[in-house]
Amino acid sequence: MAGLISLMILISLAGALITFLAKTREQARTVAIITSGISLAISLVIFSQFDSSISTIQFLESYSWIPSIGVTLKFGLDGIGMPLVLLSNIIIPLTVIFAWGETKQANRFYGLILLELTGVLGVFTSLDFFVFYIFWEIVLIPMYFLISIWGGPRKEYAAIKFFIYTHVASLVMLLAIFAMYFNALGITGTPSFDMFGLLKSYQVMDGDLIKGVISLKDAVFIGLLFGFIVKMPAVPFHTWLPDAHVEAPTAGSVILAALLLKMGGYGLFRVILPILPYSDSPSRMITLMAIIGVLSILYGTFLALAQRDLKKMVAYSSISHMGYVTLGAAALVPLSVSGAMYQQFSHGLITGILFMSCGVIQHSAGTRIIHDLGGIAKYMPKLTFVMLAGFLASLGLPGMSGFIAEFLVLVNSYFTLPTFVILALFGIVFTAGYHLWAMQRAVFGTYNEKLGHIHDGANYEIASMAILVLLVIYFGLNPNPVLNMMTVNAEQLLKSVVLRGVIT
Amino acid sequence: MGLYSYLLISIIIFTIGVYGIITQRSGIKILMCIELLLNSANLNLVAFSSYNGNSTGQVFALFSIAIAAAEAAIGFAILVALFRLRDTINLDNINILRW
Amino acid sequence: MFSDYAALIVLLPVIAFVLTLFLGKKLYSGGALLPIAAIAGSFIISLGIFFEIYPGGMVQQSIPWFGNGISQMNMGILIDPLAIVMLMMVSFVSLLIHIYAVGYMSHDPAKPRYFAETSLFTAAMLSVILSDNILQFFISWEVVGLCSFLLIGFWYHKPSAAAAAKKAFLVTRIGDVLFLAGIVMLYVNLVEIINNPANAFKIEPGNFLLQFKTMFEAIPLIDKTQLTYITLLFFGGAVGKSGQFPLHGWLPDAMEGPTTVSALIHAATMVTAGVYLVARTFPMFFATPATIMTGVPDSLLIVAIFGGFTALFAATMGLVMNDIKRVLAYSTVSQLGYMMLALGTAGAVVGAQAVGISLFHLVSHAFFKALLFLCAGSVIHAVGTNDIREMGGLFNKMKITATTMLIAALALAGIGIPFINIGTAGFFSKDMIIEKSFEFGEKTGGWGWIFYGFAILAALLTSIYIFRLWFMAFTGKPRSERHSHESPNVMTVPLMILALFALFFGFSQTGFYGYLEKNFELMGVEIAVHEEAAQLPVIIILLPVIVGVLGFLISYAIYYKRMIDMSKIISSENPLYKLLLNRYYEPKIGADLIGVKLTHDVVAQSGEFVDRKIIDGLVIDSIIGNTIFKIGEIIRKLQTGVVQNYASITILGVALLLVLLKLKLGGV
Amino acid sequence: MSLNINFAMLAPEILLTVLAFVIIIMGLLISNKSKNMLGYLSAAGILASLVYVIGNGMTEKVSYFYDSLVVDPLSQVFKLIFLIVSLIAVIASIEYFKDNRNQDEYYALILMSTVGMMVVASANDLIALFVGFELASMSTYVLAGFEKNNPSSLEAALKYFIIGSLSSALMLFGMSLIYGITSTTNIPGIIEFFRSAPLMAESSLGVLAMIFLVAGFGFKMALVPFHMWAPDTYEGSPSVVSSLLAAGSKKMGFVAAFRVLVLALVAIRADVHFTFAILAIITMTYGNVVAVSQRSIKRMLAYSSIAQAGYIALAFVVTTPMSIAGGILLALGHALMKGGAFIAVAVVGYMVLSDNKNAKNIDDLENFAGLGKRAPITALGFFVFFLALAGIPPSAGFIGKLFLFYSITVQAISLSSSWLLLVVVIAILNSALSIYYYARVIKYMYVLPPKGERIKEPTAYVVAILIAVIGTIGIGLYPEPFINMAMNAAQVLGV
Amino acid sequence: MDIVFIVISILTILSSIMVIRSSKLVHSALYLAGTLIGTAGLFLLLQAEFLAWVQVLVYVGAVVTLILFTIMLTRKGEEE
Repeated sequence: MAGLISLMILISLAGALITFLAKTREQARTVAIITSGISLAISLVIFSQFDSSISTIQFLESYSWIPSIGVTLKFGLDGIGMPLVLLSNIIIPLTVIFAWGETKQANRFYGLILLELTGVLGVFTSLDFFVFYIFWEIVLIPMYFLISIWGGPRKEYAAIKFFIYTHVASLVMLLAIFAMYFNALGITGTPSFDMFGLLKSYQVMDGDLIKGVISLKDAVFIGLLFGFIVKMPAVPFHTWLPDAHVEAPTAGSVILAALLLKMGGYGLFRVILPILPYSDSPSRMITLMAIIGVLSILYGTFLALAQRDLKKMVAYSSISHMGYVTLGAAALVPLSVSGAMYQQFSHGLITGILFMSCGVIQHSAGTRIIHDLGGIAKYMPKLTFVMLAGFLASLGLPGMSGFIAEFLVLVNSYFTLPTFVILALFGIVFTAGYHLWAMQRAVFGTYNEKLGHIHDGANYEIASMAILVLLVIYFGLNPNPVLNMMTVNAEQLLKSVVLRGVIT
Repeated sequence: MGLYSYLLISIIIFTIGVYGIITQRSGIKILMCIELLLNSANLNLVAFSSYNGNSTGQVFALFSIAIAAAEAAIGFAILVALFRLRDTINLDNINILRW
Repeated sequence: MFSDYAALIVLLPVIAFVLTLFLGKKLYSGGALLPIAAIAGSFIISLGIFFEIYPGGMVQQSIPWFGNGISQMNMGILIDPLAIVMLMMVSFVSLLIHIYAVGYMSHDPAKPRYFAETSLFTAAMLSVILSDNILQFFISWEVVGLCSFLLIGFWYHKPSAAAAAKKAFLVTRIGDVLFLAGIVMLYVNLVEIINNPANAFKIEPGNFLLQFKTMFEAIPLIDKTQLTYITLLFFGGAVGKSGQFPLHGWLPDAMEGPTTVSALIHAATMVTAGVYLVARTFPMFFATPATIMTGVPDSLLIVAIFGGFTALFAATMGLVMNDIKRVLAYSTVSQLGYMMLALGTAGAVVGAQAVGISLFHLVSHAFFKALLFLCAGSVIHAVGTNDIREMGGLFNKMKITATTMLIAALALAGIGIPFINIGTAGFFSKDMIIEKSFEFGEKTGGWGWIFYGFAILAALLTSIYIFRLWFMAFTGKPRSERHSHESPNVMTVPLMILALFALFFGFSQTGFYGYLEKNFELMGVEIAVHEEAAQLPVIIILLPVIVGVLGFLISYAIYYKRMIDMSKIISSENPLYKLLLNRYYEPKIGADLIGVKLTHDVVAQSGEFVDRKIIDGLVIDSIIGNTIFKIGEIIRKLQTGVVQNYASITILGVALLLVLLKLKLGGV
Repeated sequence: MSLNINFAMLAPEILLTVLAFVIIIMGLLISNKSKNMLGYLSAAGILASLVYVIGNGMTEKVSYFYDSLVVDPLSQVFKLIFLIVSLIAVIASIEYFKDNRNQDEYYALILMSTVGMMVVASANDLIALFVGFELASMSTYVLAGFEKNNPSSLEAALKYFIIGSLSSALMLFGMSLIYGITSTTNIPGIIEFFRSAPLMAESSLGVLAMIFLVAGFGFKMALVPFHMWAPDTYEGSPSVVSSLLAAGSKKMGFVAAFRVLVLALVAIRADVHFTFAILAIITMTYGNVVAVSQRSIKRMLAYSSIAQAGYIALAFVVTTPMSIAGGILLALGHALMKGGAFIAVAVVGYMVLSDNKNAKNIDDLENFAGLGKRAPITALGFFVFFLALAGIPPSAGFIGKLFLFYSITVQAISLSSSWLLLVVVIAILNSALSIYYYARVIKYMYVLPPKGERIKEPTAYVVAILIAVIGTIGIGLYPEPFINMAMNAAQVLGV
Repeated sequence: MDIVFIVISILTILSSIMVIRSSKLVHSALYLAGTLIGTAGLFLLLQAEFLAWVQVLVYVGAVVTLILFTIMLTRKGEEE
């Protein structure tokens, strides 16, 4: 069934355009939910027909686009992309449902959400670096608007910071792509941006970028890595994230954390890992990634502990959780890598709940500052229930998807990066600490009468969160449907690692 | 006389013109200085033409003279129009567009 | 037949959890009947399985879960003697507590939530017990922790309850992380052993990597130092869960939940999980090398040290607490210390029998401590306060409660008649531990005697504090105006049943030891059984009972006869009293100093400072952002609007080009 | 060459010249009222030329007038640019100069300036180049000051004129030196001469000539430090004229530079690359940094235009076919983006004036508040142009930057040259910085509340903006033919 | 020949200097005419007779006249 992927992307794009043109809020949200529903349905069809036992690209489709420089519209899915496509299609409809009550410029709002869907689907499915890059950039624009139109008090600062930060990173990545393209051109003589072709050509890249300072291979590697870890984001390139999250509207935060950050992680698996063993000094690169990963885990954790704003805390927790992705990828053990992939999938689901909770609280109580809240469980029992579930999932409670991911990462990374794993373990206590501390102060305890009478989250809000909770538990108990395909691909990815003797 | 004497004169006039453009305040004087510049270039062209032994330079100079005249006409027209509006052609005062 | 339905032991309460959570409001008594029926079902199945497998059978069922290749994880059931004993105890005690709760919680509007959570709690605990692999064990263990969090914070609108719930979760989490680290190390070791062809070790089909079976089989191949680390990390988990020093602080605070919850946590379920973990992995502890003290595996020695110290340490605090539940809480901590001590000392002396000894105390403790808590609940229910100073003279009003509590107290104090072996459950179980620690002292000599000292001193203190409690609550003049009355039958009947067990469970001692002794042989693990020690001196056999009676007498003298005026000792001037009343300043050091001051105020805030002020404020905003603005503002002033300046700059540009091109910068 | 030469390939120039005269004559004959039709007439003429240029092959090379004009892919590409820009400007002018008494002159001047630019694009001889240059310049001097009663417009014209004349003089001086050295004004002849006698290019005269030429072309390109006129002129001139200046006239500098510098001089002197690198870096940084603090949108666009010139000038830093093609693509893209953007500013001006007849600072940022609601198509236009200017795909701006950055990266890698790398890094940082001020306007348009009712956007503006939008996105989505075109054009230069 | 050249060139340069130095615009214009005529003389020396005449005609005859007109049109009091 070739063509399904492009159909999915086109439908979401068309839906976005129709939504923009919608006259009323009703029309806009109806179109949005239908479009994202269709997209979800298509992705489920793809998922059901997906053969998770093989690591090759499936549902491949390819159309010529700019032959003179070798750009083709090439889409396909494997075990790395499939779960993220699924995740995107789960998150977006739920976000639309969650934002069912949006009144401000509703047509644009839903349109931008659908545009985000288009962008991330493109990123996760395109197999041509050029196309990949285009989708990668397209994603920025709707998010910029989501933050700057529907955002909080410092939305302009946050939006522009987000935009510039990630744009610089993408440009650096683009340069690295150029270098690979140039290199491949020199070898094959035919221009091509084909992703796998370029990654393969990296193996035979040689020469220096600056003689005696940095080799071309290293430079390309670092350029690509930089592009991805800024997006993830990893310490110390993370400071755009808290601002963006705090100011973004809930739907924006959800999409940002659940999908946009995943693009960075996706890049690690799709691009970085295949070339890592062939870089000039794999061990140094591994150490670099491991340091970044663990630093993100610990730094994110401690910073989350220091936050007064609930949403900011959740934002820092994202940094911390994405650190596991980097760490797992750096460990280069099949299950640590698939654990890292699973962490992406799982974090996407979990963080949705967290940000939605923050949104409901903000909406209802008018503040997210933890010490201004207190005892809201009294009036918001339903929210408390789902929020607690989300927080527990986020702190890595077994039985929920986050645990499987973190367990796989920690256990398997210990083979190659024992010191880093021990450091990461150290953070787990504090992870639990800030989650529970926040819950205790904000949600439990005596009710802060200053808040006046507050009401529980609307049913549609609770419903979308509850669905996520169920998914988190489902994937915590039965990780196989997505984990298997990840593992197959992780093993495939690491064949060359073993071949090159990077790790024993 | 050698080529270089002509070039020298041309460069001297050119320099004077440039100096004038930088230092003068009256719009008219600046336009005169521009004429000086074009004139020096013409001198160059003619000198090279004679030195190189082909007439292309003279043709070029001819075009250049015609163009310089047209340019002068436009420049002075602008100045006059400006004077009508602003009552001055002192360029120091013509700076509503800045920064 | 029953063993085919072993999975239902866990699943029934889980189903009850879901149903109660969502439908509870519409059912009788907040849906209490669902969990009761479910747990009763679990109990019956456990009982059935017990009879099926007794005396030498096991139930093993396993299905693959996630992962692949050698790292295939599984979910499974392992019911061996160790597990079935625990299963029966947990489901039985939990059942009684649930029944009791129907009465105790009858006025609470949030009953559905309560019963749902306790049901899940029980399920998780049962799952801990019958896990056949360490991962599932850990997961269930964490769910137990979650449920304790939920239940302790059941009255979440009380700030103290919310804080206690958080503390419980966090402190046990410290242990959990150590446990997880142990699993990580174990996993890595196992995989490396399997991957090393020299070992010729492989997992049979149907078996999985992290199964206890595999672990035990691999023990000889695991590097000894690594094994010590792994077991100590496991023990770290146990320390957290079982409230051993220094992670004991959460347990007394956990009294913020309903009393039934305390009973569940402290008697039947959560806290025993730590002991169960050490018992479950006992072969690994036993296999650790003996480097600190000759003949004693390092890990067992450490278990003994922590257990013995905790037993005494907690008992001292039990002496001064005024909250009836806190006294019991410290008592629990102390008794758990005994169980650990048993595993450590007896393990060194008699090998695998130690598991039986420890477990026997665990089970008997479950009965009498559940009883104590339920009695305390009954009292609290009646008088409406937790403070024993405000109670008194309740004996006449609540005869059943008072009597059953007295039985429980006797059991806790270990009263019985030596030589003819008649006594309460505690008499059998605790005395055996004290004796084994004596044998340990004999075997090792030197400072090995300290364990006996711990044990016997703690026994004295135990007796004092529990009778102090009883006397203050039930005798003397009533100290409050409230009209108290006996609890309804739904509460007293479970009390009586438990009292029976507290009285008579001890007689199953021999059979119990015999049954559990073979536990690890069934798993195919040989544990060298030491020669039975020589006959103990009479005084050693008598001493536990003597200190028990002595404690009773002291309490009798002080709190019944009022022979000593305690008000002089109980004053804020007395540094020792202050130290004990402030719980050795553990909350201050733990929560305030380490938790808030160090972690939050110092580390986290300085991180925040770096992030906001340095990375963001200084580098991004000031240096990059503002500088660009400033430069922009300066440069735009170049654009003066005066055309001569423009011309000058143009000419300067020509000069610049002249410089650039003449300086021959090319080729740089 | 016999006299019965075939002028077919010069038909657009001839058509437009004739049209210019026809319009002037018609202007004398018809009433002021009916002069509005002249706009349509010129638009039709330009459109016809455009179709002709597109339709009549881009590959064959034909030369005219003793080899002083050539028609080759390079000239065709730039003619395309100039014609599109004029078309946009003329269509917008139909509204902008509606009911103006002097429309006839206006359109004639636009046509003449277009012809001048086209001559430059085709010029194969320094004389033709100079004449074309001056034709275009002088027409635009007048156009810039066309609002005779507006002091800003006249001041803009004056500054433009003075600096322009100075630059013309510099350029002429430079040309005279070249003529002196090579004794020919024919560009291939010059190239041939320098090829055979490279030492002459190294001589003081050669260097001087080069410098003067760079200064002359740099003026048109608005390269720092020859840019000083640009912000003032773009701000002061009528928006439609700014559009023509920024989008069209600027590219004239580039095509001249491609023709003369790349071939005649750059190829033989290595440090020219370095010089251009410095110029390019200074230009883009200056443009972007100063644009950040602007509140007048036209001025901001002017600085952005300077910055874009800096990017295009990267083409001279390495002078590979790829880089030239990139420069051409970005020039094409920039023509559409910047041309459209200035037209969009005209709509804002229209809007503000319809609110308040005596409004000052009509292009102030404040007036953009809520533009997305007040004038959705204009706002959409701005949005597309800005993102394209920032180099966000899929847009013409992205494709152009892609080629430029790529070509420099490649050169940096193959030469293992750290300073080239530095150039790319600076270009990237600039690109990021530019987002800041573009996004600020976007924010005003879509985030802030509108200050008035929704207006009806005049059709002429809408058409002009839509042409630019479609072009901008179209090139981004389907760049293939344009890439081929640019590559062919770069081939012509034979670098 | 040389002397003629030197004289003409000195006159040309001097008058071009005076274009800038003189305080009255009208004088400047006249000095400009002088420079241009001097240049025409140099053209003659370079055997570009036609161009010399064109120079005189166009520059002196048209441009300088234009300048003088402009000076009069824009005179408002005395320009410095």
